[in-house]
Amino acid sequence: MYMQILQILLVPLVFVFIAYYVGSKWGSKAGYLSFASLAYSTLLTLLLAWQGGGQEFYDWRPIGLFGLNADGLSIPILFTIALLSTLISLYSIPYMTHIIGDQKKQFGLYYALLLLYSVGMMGAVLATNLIEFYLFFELMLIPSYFLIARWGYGDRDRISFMYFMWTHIGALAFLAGILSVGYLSGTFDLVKIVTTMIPPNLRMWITLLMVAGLLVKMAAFGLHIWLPYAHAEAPTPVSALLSPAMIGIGGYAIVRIVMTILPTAFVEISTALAIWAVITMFYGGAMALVQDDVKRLLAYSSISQMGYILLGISSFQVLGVSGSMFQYVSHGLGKGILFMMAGTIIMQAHGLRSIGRMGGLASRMPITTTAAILGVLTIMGIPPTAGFISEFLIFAGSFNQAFALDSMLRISISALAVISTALTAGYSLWAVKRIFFGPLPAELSNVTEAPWTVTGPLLVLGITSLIIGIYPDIVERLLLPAVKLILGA
Amino acid sequence: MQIVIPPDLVFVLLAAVTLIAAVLALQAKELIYGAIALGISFIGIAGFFVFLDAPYLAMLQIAVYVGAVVVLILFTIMLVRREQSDELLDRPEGGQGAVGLWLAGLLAVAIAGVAALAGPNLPAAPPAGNLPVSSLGLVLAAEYPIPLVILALLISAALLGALVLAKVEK
Amino acid sequence: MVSLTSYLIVSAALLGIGIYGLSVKRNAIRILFAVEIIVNAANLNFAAFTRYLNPPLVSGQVIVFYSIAAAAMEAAVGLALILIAFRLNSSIDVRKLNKLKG
Amino acid sequence: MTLVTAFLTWYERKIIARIQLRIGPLYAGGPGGILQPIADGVKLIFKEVMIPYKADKPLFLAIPLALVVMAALPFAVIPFGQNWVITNLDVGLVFVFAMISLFPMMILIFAWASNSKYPFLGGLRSLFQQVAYEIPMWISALSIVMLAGSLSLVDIVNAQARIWFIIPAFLSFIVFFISIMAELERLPFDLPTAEPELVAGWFTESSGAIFMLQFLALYMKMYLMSSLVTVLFLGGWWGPAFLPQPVWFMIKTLIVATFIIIPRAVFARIRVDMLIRIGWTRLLIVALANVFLTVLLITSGLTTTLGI
Repeated sequence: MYMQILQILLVPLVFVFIAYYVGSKWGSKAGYLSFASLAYSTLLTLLLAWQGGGQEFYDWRPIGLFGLNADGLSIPILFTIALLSTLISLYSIPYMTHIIGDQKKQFGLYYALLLLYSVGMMGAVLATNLIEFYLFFELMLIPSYFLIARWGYGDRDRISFMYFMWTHIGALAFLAGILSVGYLSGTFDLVKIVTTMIPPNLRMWITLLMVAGLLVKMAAFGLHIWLPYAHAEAPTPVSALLSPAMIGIGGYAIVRIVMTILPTAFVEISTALAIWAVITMFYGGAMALVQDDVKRLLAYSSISQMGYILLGISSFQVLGVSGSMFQYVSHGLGKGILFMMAGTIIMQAHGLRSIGRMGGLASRMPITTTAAILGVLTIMGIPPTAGFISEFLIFAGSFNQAFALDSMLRISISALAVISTALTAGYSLWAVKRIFFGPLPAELSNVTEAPWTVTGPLLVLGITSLIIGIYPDIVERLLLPAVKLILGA
Repeated sequence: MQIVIPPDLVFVLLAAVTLIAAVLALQAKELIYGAIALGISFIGIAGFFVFLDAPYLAMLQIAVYVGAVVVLILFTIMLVRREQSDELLDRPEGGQGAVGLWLAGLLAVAIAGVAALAGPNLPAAPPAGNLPVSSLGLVLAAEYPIPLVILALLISAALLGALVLAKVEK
Repeated sequence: MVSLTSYLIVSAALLGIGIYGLSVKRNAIRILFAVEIIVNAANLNFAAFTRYLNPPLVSGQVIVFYSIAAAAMEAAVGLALILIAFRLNSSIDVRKLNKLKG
Repeated sequence: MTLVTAFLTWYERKIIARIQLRIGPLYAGGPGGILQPIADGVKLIFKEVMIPYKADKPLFLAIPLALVVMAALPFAVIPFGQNWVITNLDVGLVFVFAMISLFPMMILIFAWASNSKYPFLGGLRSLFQQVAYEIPMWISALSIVMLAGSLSLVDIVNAQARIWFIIPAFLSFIVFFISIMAELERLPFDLPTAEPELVAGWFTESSGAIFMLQFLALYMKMYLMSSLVTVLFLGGWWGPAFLPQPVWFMIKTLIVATFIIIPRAVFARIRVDMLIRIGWTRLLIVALANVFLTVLLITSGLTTTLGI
């Protein structure tokens, strides 16, 4: 197909303008347009996966080549983002009607930003050029800032500004790393950069700059301050893209960029990263346990899940790294379900967010409950959902590396990481119990099940998680060769 | 005249019996009928084992599941029979019924879907040749002796545990 | 001939029935039924796979053998627990087994 | 099969009458009382079937039939002669045991279904007893399987062409015999149907055709057990060639049946606790010891000299 990979980005980009125009005229109908364009991208991604990937390069004179690389590593990530944004544009139709009301003009703006945001994320995943990557990285930051600032909850101006500043400073650190790499090696094309071009005494500094920038995006412990606020106060469809899709791109970029061009320096900091990962896991899990706001709970849970991804990456080993990328997929599916579930409750129960005041909702919204249970199982890593495979791979990789290095420290880190899954199970199961079971409070007695535009996406995500969990080979077949290539194993 | 029964028909019948009995086991109003249906479902599984060239497993299935597990269950049911509100007890609470149905349905559909997807890659017919019964014993003794011992210990432990649990304090 | 897929589908259906029972029923004995059904679904899968994919080896049958033995113990211990719960609580409704709750 | 059963009831009456010097059964009905079982059958078929109040009707009617089927099925794998077997199953012995293990369940369900106190108590006793004695039975049969190296009944009999297994596995024979006495609920182990305590045990409430079916099933089971003993210990169809193989088999089975019947006239019933204790603490241990003995026998090479 002609310019197949470019179409994945270009079609939604064209629809940005169409959706803006249509939305201003006919309001929420623009959601179906956005859905259609993103669904087209999703189908193209599936087609790519079927073909086993591909690459396209376009001339981009002063900087190098504008390449789009859909290999085994990027296709699963790309698919997750595409699927999530497709479903979320459908989900936004009732949800944004609930927020916006009947001011038709705003729908156009909302969908234009949403499409732009998705294009930014997908582009960042496909990028082959450092500058190209940075541009897409910024492209996903700016629309999301406006989305939060415009339609968020609570103290949205302050929170969106905080979100913008934190991630932007991270991005700047990353930019500094990129520019030094480009200056030292004379090119920004990933394939052309070789470690030897960079002087040994600078390698560590560049690695630290880049990893720090990406860790802000991933909200590792200490750099996570923005995340609970941003995720909790963003409009829920945006949270459902922020949390499962966007922050994980930090992890993806570590594998794609840092590990590819600076492997030796990365190995040196990997033990520190592993410790950091475990701290993040415990911190996120413990904080999630005590939250009462359902969206804040999910936000802290995301922090903890990013710890898993970081742990897998820091194992620097085929199983662990591919497990991390798998975890991106399964976390995307699971957390996507859970954020959409939270949004459904907020929508159907008129803004109710406190878990303490919920209960017994299973009798009112059975489909949402089913999807939520599947989501929770995915997050906890219980077979037969996708989460089991990814967490298993991460831990297997981590332990393998620990035994290969014969390092007591690493073994204990891995063991601690396994223990921290108990926290995950604790907060997620407890939350499900408090939200969906037990007695139904009187003020919730007239809550009803959400329309199909909400339940449909939930079920699609749940089934995808189940299918990948039962038949992980469809993802692993793509991931393993690509990860092996990067690690040179 | 010899009547040749197509294996597919037998399979479909067995599957129908097994599945319907399994549903009945959970849905029958009287717990005793549920236990009997469970026994029938187990016998259906034993039929599948015969089909799969595992006659020893089939017999074991009948002897252990039907002959022991179902008997134990019946026995327990009879001991706790004072509770007559069986139907009331089994009416699902709130929306649990719907959630359970959705969950189970999704799971089954997903697995069956994957099985059907992978269908072309899976063999349509079993490879020729029989699996002799003695091969089970050989594999058991030659390759898995330690699990066998552990299993024996586990059984003893479970037996003692059950005894201690069920003992009436005097 | 019957294909492996049909066995897998039967087993998936059994698993679904079991999961349904597990998530819906409140009677402890019924829950035990559901567990047994799920175990049987797994056994069926093992036996089918070992027959279709790996004919000279019967490792799958060995696993089913262990599983059946374990199921007997599980039933014995489970029923003993149910009995003791009934004796202490005079109910086998799992909802009412909350005496440990502070 | 029905004929065999009828014959067995007649045979039992005769033996017991001889032993206890009872006048009635010795002289009643036709030549030697041979018509008595037929008269019994006709009477029972035409009698009204009484279904107790609030009994579980479908189960009450279905279980007796199922009992007969369960008792009849194992005969498919019992070899009456070299080629006199319906199917030579690879796992014949396990099949027989599996079918036997279904009995307590059926009896318990029937006892429950008749919704009456005595049958229920009888059914529970039957359950205890049969489950307790099943285990020594399986384990004592294990040594036979070890000696023959097969689970197929035909192979087991073939392995006894030169020497009957009762000689190398005498301990096993004793355990097995006591166990099947208990399994069959014959005296002195007939607690589930003890008349002075439980009226008629678990078939108190059955009448007419139902009773007949149960009776049929029980006697078929007795015949089954006798033939099982013959197959496992007494060399099955083997015997001097002047009689055809099935006849030898019948003769041996009848002798075993005689020994199963005689205790009814001789012994008193034992207590429940004694029964359970014998099963779990004595027989089980003896059976296990016997397994080790057999292992010794095989590893010492004694069995090869005996020609097994």
